[in-house]
Amino acid sequence: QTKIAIGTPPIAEVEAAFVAKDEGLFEKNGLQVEFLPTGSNQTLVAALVAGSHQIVAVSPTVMLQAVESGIDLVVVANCGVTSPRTAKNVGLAVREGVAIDKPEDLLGKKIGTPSIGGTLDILFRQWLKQKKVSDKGITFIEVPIPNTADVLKGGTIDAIIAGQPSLGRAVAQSNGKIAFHFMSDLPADIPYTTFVTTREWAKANAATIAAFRTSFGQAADFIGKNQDKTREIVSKYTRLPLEVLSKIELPECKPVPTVAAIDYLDKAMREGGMLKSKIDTAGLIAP
Amino acid sequence: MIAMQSQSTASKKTVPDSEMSTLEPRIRISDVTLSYGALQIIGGISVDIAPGETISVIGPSGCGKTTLLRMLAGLARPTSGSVELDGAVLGGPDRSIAIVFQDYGKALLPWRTAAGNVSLALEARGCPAKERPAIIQDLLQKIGLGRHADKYPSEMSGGMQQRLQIARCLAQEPKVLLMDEPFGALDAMTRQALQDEVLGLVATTGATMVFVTHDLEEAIYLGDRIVCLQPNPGRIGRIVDVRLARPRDQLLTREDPEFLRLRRELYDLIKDDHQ
Amino acid sequence: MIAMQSQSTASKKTVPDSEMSTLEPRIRISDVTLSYGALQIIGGISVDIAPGETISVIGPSGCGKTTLLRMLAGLARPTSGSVELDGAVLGGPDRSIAIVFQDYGKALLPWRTAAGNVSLALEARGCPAKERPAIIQDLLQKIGLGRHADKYPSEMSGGMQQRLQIARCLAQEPKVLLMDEPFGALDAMTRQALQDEVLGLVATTGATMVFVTHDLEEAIYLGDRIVCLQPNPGRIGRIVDVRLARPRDQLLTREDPEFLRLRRELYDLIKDDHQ
Amino acid sequence: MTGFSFRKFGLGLSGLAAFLLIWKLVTDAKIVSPIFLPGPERTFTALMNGLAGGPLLGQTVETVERMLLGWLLASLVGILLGALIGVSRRARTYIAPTLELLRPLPASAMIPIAIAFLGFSDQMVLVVIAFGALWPMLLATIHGFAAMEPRLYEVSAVLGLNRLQVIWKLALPSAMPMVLASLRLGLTISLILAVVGEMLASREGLGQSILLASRSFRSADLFAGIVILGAIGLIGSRLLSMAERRLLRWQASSR
Amino acid sequence: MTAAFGKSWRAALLPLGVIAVAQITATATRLESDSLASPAAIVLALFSVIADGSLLRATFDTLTAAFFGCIIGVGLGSLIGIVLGLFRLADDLLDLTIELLRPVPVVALIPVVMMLLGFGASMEVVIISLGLLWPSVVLARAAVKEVEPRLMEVSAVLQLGFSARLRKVVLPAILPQLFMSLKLAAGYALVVAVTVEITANPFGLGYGIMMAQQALRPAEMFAYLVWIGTIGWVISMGLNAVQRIFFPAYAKGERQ
Ligand SMILES: Nc1ncnc2c1ncn2[C@@H]1O[C@H](COP(=O)(O)OP(=O)(O)OP(=O)(O)O)[C@@H](O)[C@H]1O
Ligand SMILES: Nc1ncnc2c1ncn2[C@@H]1O[C@H](COP(=O)(O)OP(=O)(O)OP(=O)(O)O)[C@@H](O)[C@H]1O
Ligand SMILES: [Mg+2]
Ligand SMILES: [Mg+2]
Repeated sequence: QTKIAIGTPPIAEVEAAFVAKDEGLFEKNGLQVEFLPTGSNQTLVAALVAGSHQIVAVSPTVMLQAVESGIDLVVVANCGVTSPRTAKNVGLAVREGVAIDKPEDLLGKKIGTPSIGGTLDILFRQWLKQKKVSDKGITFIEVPIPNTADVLKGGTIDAIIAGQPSLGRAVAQSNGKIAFHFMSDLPADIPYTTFVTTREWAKANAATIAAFRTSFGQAADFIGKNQDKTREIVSKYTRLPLEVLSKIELPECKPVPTVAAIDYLDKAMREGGMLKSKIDTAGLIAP
Repeated sequence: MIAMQSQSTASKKTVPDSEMSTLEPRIRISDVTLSYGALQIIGGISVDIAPGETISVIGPSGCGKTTLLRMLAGLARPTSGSVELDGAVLGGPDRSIAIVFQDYGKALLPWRTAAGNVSLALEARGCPAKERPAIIQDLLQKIGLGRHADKYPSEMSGGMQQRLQIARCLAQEPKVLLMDEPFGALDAMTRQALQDEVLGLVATTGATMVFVTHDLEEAIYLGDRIVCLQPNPGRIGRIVDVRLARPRDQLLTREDPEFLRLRRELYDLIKDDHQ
Repeated sequence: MIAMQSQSTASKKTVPDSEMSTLEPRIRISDVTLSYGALQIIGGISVDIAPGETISVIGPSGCGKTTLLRMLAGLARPTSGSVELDGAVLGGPDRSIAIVFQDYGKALLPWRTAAGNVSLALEARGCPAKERPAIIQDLLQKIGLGRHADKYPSEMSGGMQQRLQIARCLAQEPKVLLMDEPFGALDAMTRQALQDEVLGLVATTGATMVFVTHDLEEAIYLGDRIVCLQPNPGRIGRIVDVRLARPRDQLLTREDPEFLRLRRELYDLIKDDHQ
Repeated sequence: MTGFSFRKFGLGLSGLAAFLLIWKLVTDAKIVSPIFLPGPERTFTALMNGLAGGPLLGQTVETVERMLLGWLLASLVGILLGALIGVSRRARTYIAPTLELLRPLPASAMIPIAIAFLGFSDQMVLVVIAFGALWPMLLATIHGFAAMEPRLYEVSAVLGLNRLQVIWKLALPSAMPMVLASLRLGLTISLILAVVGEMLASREGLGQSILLASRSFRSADLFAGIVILGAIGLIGSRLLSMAERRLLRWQASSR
Repeated sequence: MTAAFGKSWRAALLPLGVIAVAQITATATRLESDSLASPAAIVLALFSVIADGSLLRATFDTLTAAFFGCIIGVGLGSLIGIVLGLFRLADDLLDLTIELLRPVPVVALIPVVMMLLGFGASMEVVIISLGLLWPSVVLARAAVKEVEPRLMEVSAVLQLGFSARLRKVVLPAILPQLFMSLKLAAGYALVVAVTVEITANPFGLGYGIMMAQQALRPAEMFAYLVWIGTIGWVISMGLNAVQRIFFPAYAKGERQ
């Protein structure tokens, strides 16, 4: 049995890790996993470098920035990815009294985003680009997820990018509507979060990584077959109420990382000025 | 615990003897005691003080002079008995009663200059800002600090601080002036000058004064009566009448045979107490 | 700015006149001045003080007595000139120099009892813990606080606090004892008792003493010489030799014609200064 | 009274130089990965870039403004409440316990609540700053009142000063050294909370710049921001010292 | 005892009033929010987290970290402050650097400390003590400079060594202020601990808040907040009691 510590944010997008842990899949593959859901992406990377964790789940955009600044990270596995099935989970909520019907209407508006530079944020900007709307003309304001509904209702912003269940609540409380399900227009299989480790550790622990991937593969199968059970597990680890979870689609789980997805984000961030120097995206996936 | 109620009257020129006994006392101290826990500090003191009278208080160190004065100022509550001011029981401090504290260093506001410290009393009684500078300068002049109005207490000598405190009390324009060894830190000449200054002020304003001192000559020179306290617990040993004419004079009064007789009497008294 | 170097010698019995001039002075004050900013407080003072000698310092309030004493204690640095102790320039405070501060209330540790305050000096000179209680009790007894060892300063009268500070200084076993109006808050009897106590201690330990007072009789009774300061800026007006036999006696010495003559002389001196 | 001494200035600079040297030695020894802890040179370069063409200057102005407003609010409320509690027994029984209950609430955790009530507004950040920076001033004022020389309370009683006069003329000046020290603390806390507030409520300013730098692992930029924070704090504290020297003149002369 | 009890209802008046108003508003507006909750819901949530044991564990973790952080931070800070207050040279030398370092938000240093120590109690303790260090320095330095100059002169005349001067004169004289500093620090330690836990460290009360927030359980988040307030209050009451027991002289002087 190999002991490893994993850090993740407490969100449904890392469901595979929860399931693998809860269903004993890690044990079955010879891994003894200590599991810590943790707040912010940055501290997770720091914990990884400090060695108190071996694998952490971060937003792929954060990973790319870390790599750019010289932290040698590699992707171990993915989990939640974009997919047409879950496209309705995410959208742009507009409050009552604000007229946003076409993408051009967004110009000059104040829009809330859960995390500037996060995956959702980058993807939304990609969508704007597809619609030929410059994101320079829009003011983005970061709004923590729990405040989504209150802030939209309060009127300091015009619209907000949100996922369920906040999305529904925001629409209901502000008597607004969902203007765009923009995810439908974006490519599938882009990971919301990705499990990474340091290259050094990956080299020394190829077997452990293999075992981890196997567990995730099994977990993805399990999720595909047992949505209700998965909801229970996710609820247990994230402490999101089961009633809330049962109203939404669980994220699509595709554990195998792809260079294509990384390239897509790399390009998007480069265009947005969030990345500057060259990154060897092909080498970013642990062998 | 001998409590002697003095029936004798002060021989002040302004108040003839005959009138005195009929007059309401300004301060009536009736069988006052004070204890800290089990320790009795003051044991049964009774004195009446007439308006305009000056009482000197003497007694050995630690006998309770300061404590008595604090009760007269309303700063300490008697354990039993009462202090009355103009017939009403004194419930607490009163602006018409001024007290010069023995520890002058602590009683001044260190962040105010000499002028500012005097000003405090004027502000307290609501004196208009425009009139203050003149009054302050006048008072400081009187106590010999005219040139030091802008000094902070930390920049003044002990005697200067002591005088400053006196000036503040005078600014209060009190009916009753309680002084706790106010000239203790002063040289003989300054002291004599201030004695006359205070006597003059008391005479013109008609204030009643209780004056604690350990200087026998000072006690005689200033007082109409002298209260001699005995220690453990503090109580009145004797009340001595001072039958010296007023206004008094530093040279003539001190050479008066009565003055010398009184000095001898008091000296013997406290020497006996001390043994 | 007259700086008078006294060539006269103290008439102390233990140190014959002839020897005095050859002896190294314990304290040499050479042309010392002190200014605060532009204000000159002390203007050129020079005095030599022999070992075992007692100097009384008198002068009007605010003339610089305390300031002079603070320089002798190493607590204030002269602006020019120097203070030497046993031939070495005094750079700062020294444990062999004890000072009794004028503002006694501030110089005591409020969180220590009387015994604890005396103990501080013993602790400072590394006296073993076992020996301390006896020494403390002895000292407190001497100054008349034997029964108040467990009182905190806030529970003591002004005179008691003053005496407590003296006890702490004595506990220091100093070579030089600087006293700033140490008996200012004491009644005549206690004062006389303590005068003799201090004189006895100085005689047995051979300590040198500089004693600031505003009581002329006290200055004469204690001193071998009396330094009379004049104000603005503080400087020596006169140095008066006290040719009175030792040991002195409260009754006999004070009746000595020389005592009375000195008193008259000093009185005239300060009266002239005051005018 | 010029308030400037070359000795002090020189000593201060040498202290700072020693600190920079230690910083450099630590980073050169690579005890902490340079990705998270940049050396002084890299920080300086980032600082210069940010100030010359970058947004640092504007952000600094924003943050300073926020800090000052919040600090003023906190000082006012803290000193007034402290004075109230210091003199009024009724305030002590009715209000003080509630304040004790509020004191340990982390200002950062209050931000989401403040957002719920006030939205993403500058007022919200101000309230959070005031809430967090209030306590030193409050405690110092209460303490200053309590520790005032008892003799002075007697003086005020004898002079018949009313309660307002006691506060204004005796207690506050006597508490002044403590209050001034706490004003300094309060200023620092205000600055820190302005930054945290900007981070959590995404207002324009140094906080956001630091947050974004830290998110994208641009540690040199992050430290450049921190250096500016230090400079702001230093300037604020120097100004306060000057005020202190004026206000505490009476004290300076006694030592 | 009964007197204290008799008074405590008055202390409770203000908070109770606020709670009542909050409950009424919540009921009237039929509050539904991901970030606010009604008092009744908060109480229920509080009971549930107490019942499942998570609250007590978290409390223990947070308090341990806050305690050690507080001891180290205040101890070290006060010591530095005293040295600076006593020695002009040290003060002049370090003043500039300290004033520059003081405003650095500890939150910004979390990643750096994380690099060294990873997640865990020691990281949190270090950050808490860093957070408390500067305030303690400032307060202790101010307190030392306020010590009655006459007492410093007494210790100079007695030529007390540094440690004797510290133990016998300076410390007793500044104890009331140090205690105030400790009171301030104890509250602040809790604040920093919770902040560290919210942003980074995966345990303790702050982590509970963070999880409750992320999990859209505002009632539970408020329950944690209320609990933190209560703990802080208890600590502060405890410190007051300690003050009354150990320094009755000060308490007496203070009550005048
Ligand atoms: N708070 C207190 N607790 C206990 N005893 C006290 C307290 N205050 C004063 N005493 C005691 O009361 C007695 C009288 O004190 P008081 O200050 O009145 O003396 P005094 O006559 O003014 O002496 P002095 O001439 O030395 O100033 C002293 O023995 C003193 O120890
Ligand atoms: N820190 C200071 N700044 C300015 N002036 C000062 C300072 N300290 C003392 N002085 C001035 O120095 C002069 C002498 O003061 P000092 O205390 O030595 O007088 P003194 O002779 O002891 O008087 P007293 O008998 O009243 O105690 C006074 O005029 C005082 O105002
Ligand atoms: Mg007295
Ligand atoms: Mg003096």
